[in-house]
Amino acid sequence: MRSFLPILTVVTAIVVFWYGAAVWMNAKWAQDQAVRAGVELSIPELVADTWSQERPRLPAPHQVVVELWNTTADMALQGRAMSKRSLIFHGWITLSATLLGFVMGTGAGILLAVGIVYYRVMDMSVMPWAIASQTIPILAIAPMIIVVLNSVGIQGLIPKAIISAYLSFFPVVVGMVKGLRSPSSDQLDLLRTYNATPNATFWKLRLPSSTPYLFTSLKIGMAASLVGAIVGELPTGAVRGLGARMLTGSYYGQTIQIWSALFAAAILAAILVGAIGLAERSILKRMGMSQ
Amino acid sequence: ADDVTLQLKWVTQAQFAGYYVALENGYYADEDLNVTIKPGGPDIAPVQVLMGGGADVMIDWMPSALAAREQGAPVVNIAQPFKSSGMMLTCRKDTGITGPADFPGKTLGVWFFGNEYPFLSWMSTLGIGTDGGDDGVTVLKQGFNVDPILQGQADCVSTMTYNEYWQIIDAGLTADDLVTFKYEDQGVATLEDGLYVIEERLDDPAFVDQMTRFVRASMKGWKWAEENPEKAAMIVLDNDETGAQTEHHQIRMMGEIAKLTAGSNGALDPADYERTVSTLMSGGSDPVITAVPEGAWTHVITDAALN
Amino acid sequence: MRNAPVIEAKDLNLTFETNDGPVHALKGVTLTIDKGDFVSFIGPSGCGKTTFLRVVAALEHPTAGSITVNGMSPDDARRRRAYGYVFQAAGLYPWRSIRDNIRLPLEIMGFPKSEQDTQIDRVLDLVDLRGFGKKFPWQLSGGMQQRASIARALAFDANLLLMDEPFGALDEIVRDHLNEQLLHLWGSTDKTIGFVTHSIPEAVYLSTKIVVMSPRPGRITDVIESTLPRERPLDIRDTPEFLEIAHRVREGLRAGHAYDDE
Amino acid sequence: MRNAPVIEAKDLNLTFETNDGPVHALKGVTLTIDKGDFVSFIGPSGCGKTTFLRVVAALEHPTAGSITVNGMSPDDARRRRAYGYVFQAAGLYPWRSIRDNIRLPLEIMGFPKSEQDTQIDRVLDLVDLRGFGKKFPWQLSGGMQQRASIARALAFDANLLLMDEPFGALDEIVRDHLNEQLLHLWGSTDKTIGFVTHSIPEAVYLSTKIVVMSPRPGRITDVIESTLPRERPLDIRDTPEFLEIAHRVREGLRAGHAYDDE
Amino acid sequence: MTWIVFALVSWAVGYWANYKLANSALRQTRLVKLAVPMIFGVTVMAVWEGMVRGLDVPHVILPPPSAIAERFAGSLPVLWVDFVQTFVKGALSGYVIGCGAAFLVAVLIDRSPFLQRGLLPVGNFIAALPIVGTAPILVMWFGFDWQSKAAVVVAMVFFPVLVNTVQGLTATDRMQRDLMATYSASYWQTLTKLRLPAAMPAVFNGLKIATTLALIGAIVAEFFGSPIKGMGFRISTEVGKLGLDMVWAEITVAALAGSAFYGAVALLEKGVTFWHPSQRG
Ligand SMILES: Nc1ncnc2c1ncn2[C@@H]1O[C@H](COP(=O)(O)OP(=O)(O)OP(=O)(O)O)[C@@H](O)[C@H]1O
Ligand SMILES: Nc1ncnc2c1ncn2[C@@H]1O[C@H](COP(=O)(O)OP(=O)(O)OP(=O)(O)O)[C@@H](O)[C@H]1O
Ligand SMILES: Cc1ncc(C[n+]2csc(CCO)c2C)c(N)n1
Ligand SMILES: [Mg+2]
Ligand SMILES: [Mg+2]
Repeated sequence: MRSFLPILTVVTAIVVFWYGAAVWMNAKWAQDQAVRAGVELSIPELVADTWSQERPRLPAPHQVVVELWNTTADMALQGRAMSKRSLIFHGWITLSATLLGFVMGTGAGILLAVGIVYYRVMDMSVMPWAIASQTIPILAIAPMIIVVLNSVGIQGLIPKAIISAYLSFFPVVVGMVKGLRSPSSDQLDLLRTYNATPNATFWKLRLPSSTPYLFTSLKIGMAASLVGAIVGELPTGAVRGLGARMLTGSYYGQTIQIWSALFAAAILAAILVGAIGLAERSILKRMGMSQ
Repeated sequence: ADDVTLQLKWVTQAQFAGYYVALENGYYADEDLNVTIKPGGPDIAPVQVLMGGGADVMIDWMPSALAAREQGAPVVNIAQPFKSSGMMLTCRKDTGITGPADFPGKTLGVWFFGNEYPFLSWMSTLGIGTDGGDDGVTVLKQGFNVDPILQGQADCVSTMTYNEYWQIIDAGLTADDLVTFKYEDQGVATLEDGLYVIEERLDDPAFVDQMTRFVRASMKGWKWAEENPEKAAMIVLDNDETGAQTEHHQIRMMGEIAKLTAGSNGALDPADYERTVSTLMSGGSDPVITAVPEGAWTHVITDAALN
Repeated sequence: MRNAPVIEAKDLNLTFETNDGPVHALKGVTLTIDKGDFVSFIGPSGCGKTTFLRVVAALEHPTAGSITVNGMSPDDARRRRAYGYVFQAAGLYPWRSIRDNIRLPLEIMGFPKSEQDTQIDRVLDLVDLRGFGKKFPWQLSGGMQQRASIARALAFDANLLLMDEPFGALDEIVRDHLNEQLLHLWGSTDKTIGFVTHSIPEAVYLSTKIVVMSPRPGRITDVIESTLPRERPLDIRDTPEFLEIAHRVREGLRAGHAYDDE
Repeated sequence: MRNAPVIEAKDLNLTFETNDGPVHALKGVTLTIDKGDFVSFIGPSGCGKTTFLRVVAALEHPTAGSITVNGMSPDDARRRRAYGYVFQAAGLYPWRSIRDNIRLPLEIMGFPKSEQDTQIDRVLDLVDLRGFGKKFPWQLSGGMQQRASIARALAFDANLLLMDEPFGALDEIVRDHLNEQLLHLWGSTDKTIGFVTHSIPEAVYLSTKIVVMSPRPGRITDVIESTLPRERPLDIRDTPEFLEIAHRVREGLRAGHAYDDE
Repeated sequence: MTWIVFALVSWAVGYWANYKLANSALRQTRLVKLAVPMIFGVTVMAVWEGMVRGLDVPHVILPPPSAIAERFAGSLPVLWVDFVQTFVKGALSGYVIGCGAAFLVAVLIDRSPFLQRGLLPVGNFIAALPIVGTAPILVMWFGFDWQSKAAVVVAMVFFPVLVNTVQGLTATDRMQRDLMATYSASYWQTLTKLRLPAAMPAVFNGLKIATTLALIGAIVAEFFGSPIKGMGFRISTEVGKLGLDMVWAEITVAALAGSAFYGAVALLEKGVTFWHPSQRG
């Protein structure tokens, strides 16, 4: 709560700056139009025009908010939350791929991290390639993934989820390797004096002490999953989902639509990451790890 | 019923009205077909989907289909509902462009992804280089919208008569502000939306039969769409899952599309094919196809379907 | 039973290979510890006290020489869970309550649940921590944490207790108090204890045998048998006998000390 | 010059507001420290020793009462760089070599480069670390690090030295050695020293004045003026006079000590 | 069939070799540390080659590594031009600007806890904006050439570096700060002598994350409009022509350049934060 005022200030500053930028960026078009129509624009007219264009270079904040409202809450009020024009519908499509991809990605990431920590061969051979894998532009191989999976009869949610998993596994691997290696040699020695099995060492020491790292990785992984799901939506024909909204918005120069889909995605990400944050707080508290 | 999957070249819009009409009006069902239409988009190479087994038949432009054929993807044209090309270059008048002679020194937006070939052969017939400089043109890989011309980043952009051109108009420029160069008029037109399948599948009589029925129903859909542009546009809208299309734009698009399908009964006109091939082979230093293709089209399906 | 050797080290050597060349942590260490002994190890930093304890616990392996624990190899002894080890830092797991920290070895060694609880209650009493079982480590002061870690090592009732500067971080008064408690425990159970400390009075007060070590390479320079009785009130520390032993230890220490680097 | 008060605290109170309610770290502390005094603070953990030193150093501010350092407010004194402070842990910056760690205060106070180097050489000698200047902190043992941190506090030659358990982490022999060195430094320079320790012998050996504190709330329970001469060989610790003072300190400590929480 | 057997055998041999190496006495040597990932990579290639050939996967779906290598070798001039356009002009300049700006902003807002508390959540929110959506907007704003690619990269790397730097600037402990207070050090002295050095491990964390983001950002942005060169341009046009071998050749360049970039920053990190426990091994 004590962050409320600062955030409000920053948001206000951004909004003010944004309105100004909208005037600056859209003025040329407004003036061109005026010249073509042979009229002279006064300053207030110019400002009003720049804040209400149909295809602005930069939509004014209220235009985005109105669009967001019209495509979410307003539709929900009319009982059309799941209509194709509703961002709730598209958000839900993206969300389902995100969640599935997140589960697959973090699952794979954790397994890989366990492998790296427990098997020296994996430690030495996999890490450089995991880094290299993240330098591959996902947008380039996403269509191939879709096509290849298609040829073995997998389509729909799964290919999107796989792309989203591809983006989310890496931060989880990095974080969890760090986490699983975080026990000090003292803590490990303690278990050796009990002659504990590797299994017991994992469950009673490595896993619990990696929990803070796990949550940090989960948060990054969740955000990455969302980006992955959106990218995955493009080559499936970009028919539904927030990614599709952005792309079709882009085909038709509907900047307001792009921006509202962008914000919807960011809000979704904030909610998902926030949910993990809540889980983190309560679990770490129960584990006695947050003061 | 037999399952048939059709891969489109672009997103759901009136450009593909015939197929959606055939689906909604039950023409496919009448032919005992269970048709799925997969929309395309800028990241989708229909040929890849076809080769990967994700579709039975695709809509593609002949330049990219022939290029794919040379790359080892044996696709065959089985029908050609589009008679004429809708591609053109649209320029702002205030750039001073009145004819192709004014292009040197200008910046032109071009679609790539297999759509650049007609443009490149046009430039090579004009003798204009495409590497920038004062006597060449600077080429931009244009995105999926018409922003570059609106924002003044390009002097000309590629447009389709049925779509992007109207987006420029909708954005506030008027026809008087613009100069257009239709590829048809420039003698470099290539065949657009045709139906293609994988060659070896045509050895299977059952598949040939399916395609025959498919083409027959599709052409019926096209004729209905030409006669009922507004209703056809509404059918397209109903099938648009993105919820991004507008009625006004789709009705207008349907009207323009009808001009392109007019004159085709679905069968490929070999003369159009020859013209396309020669345009592509003259593509300057880097021709799209290096050898005259063999067996890139067949009349087997249309002969059976249209009798 | 008395006087059967619990630890028997002969000519033990241990060299660590490091980037700067080999470090001789132990050199020719020969030592016998009998059942019921309370043996303190004292010596300047880096002389190999911890290393010796770790060799006994099979956490390190000697590069030469032989050592037996209860007549078997340290590894076998570890497998039989022959000893409890108290580290210099309390090293409690922060995500476990005090009870659950003490439960940890019992879980791993597969004690039945009901016995776990009786043992935990027993050792909590022993270290005066009854009522703090549900707390988490960071809710306790340093001294209390240290006592919990001792309780953890006592929970499974090993006959050999290895303690590496367990009271290093405590103030003198608390330290006195825990020293008394430890002596009491030792007196009432017949355990063998190996104890590392930096404090001369502590070593003299607690031990039946004081091992003085010197560094580079880590050697035993003196082994002092205490003449004090097993029963030791706190003020035994003011007796001349005590001061005499303390003096001998200090002399031994000073002899082995090099100031250039400690 | 002798006997001009360097620190004069009157009825000092300091209360920390915490989530669990207020903590009275200092209550009614009145104390005068004269120029050239060596004052030790001893008391159980949490009694406010560190807090008092921090108040002197203007790192905390009292909630009531008054305090002057060299006749001015602690903040002004800090601005005049009146004192050197040695923390309980060495707290060297790991990215700086030992030389550069010692150079840190000199850089900040704007000493010319050449003088920086002479000062560094001087204090490196003083703490026996000549030859280790180019090493990084983690390449040194704990004791050496602690000596480096003392050197850092001595480098700019402040007249008041505040030391918070500087030798807590060291073994007894090294500690003795550093105690001797510190006494020597103090004897030869006329510095005033405030010194926190947990060790009774250390306090008695070093100080002209021993302040015994007790916790909850942090009060001064006893101030013992040492009758020992300023010149103190190490074996002064075996004299009856020494033991007598030590005994008095121990009694004072025990009185203020509560076992339920230490 | 023989190709599939080849794939399986390669896999078995590669695994066996690595297993032996990783558990051998030589495992700490630099040579083995390099060899193990190499063998892993070669094994992956062999399995890929064998599977693609054995299962008759059409080249327009997945070309075998041999075809990619051939194409790579035959297209070096084009690959170089693309590399310069995308990596040097787009990614690198964006990386430098974005990281530099983030660092400066972090230092500037560091003085105001108020700004930090407000800016960080908002910054995290903005960082969650999916780049795919911002790329077309930035192309519209900054034009088709590398400037818009650099802008996308700036947008991508800014917040990770900002957040890490701000966090890093708080990474000092109380005693370290108190020490500065006892010297009555000024704000800038404390900043340059204590807080910035202490922040470096966290800053490099951000810088390393930013390397992979930078390359991806520059390539992806080219999908939304570009001059007729660049890695993203080539990838998207070649997909249209089904030149999959060229696509993979570009992906190889991306992976090589990205890994090298990452490696270079990691090396720099080693030099700057040599004192940090994680670097001391
Ligand atoms: N794992 C290791 N690798 C290399 N050298 C080591 C290792 N462990 C200990 N040493 C070195 O062996 C010597 C003995 O170390 P040890 O920890 O046994 O000393 P100690 O007597 O316990 O000292 P302290 O009183 O400081 O705890 C030291 O010089 C130390 O630096
Ligand atoms: N910043 C703070 N906020 C709240 N309470 C504090 C703070 N600093 C110290 N205290 C409390 O004030 C009391 C005195 O602390 P102080 O550190 O002065 O003790 P000390 O005598 O130095 O103890 P030790 O011997 O353990 O170092 C303690 O109860 C401590 O918990
Ligand atoms: C990446 C890409 N860019 C442009 C086109 C050209 N194009 C062909 S059909 C069509 C729809 C017209 O409304 C468009 C734009 C394409 N196929 N793919
Ligand atoms: Mg030790
Ligand atoms: Mg203290």
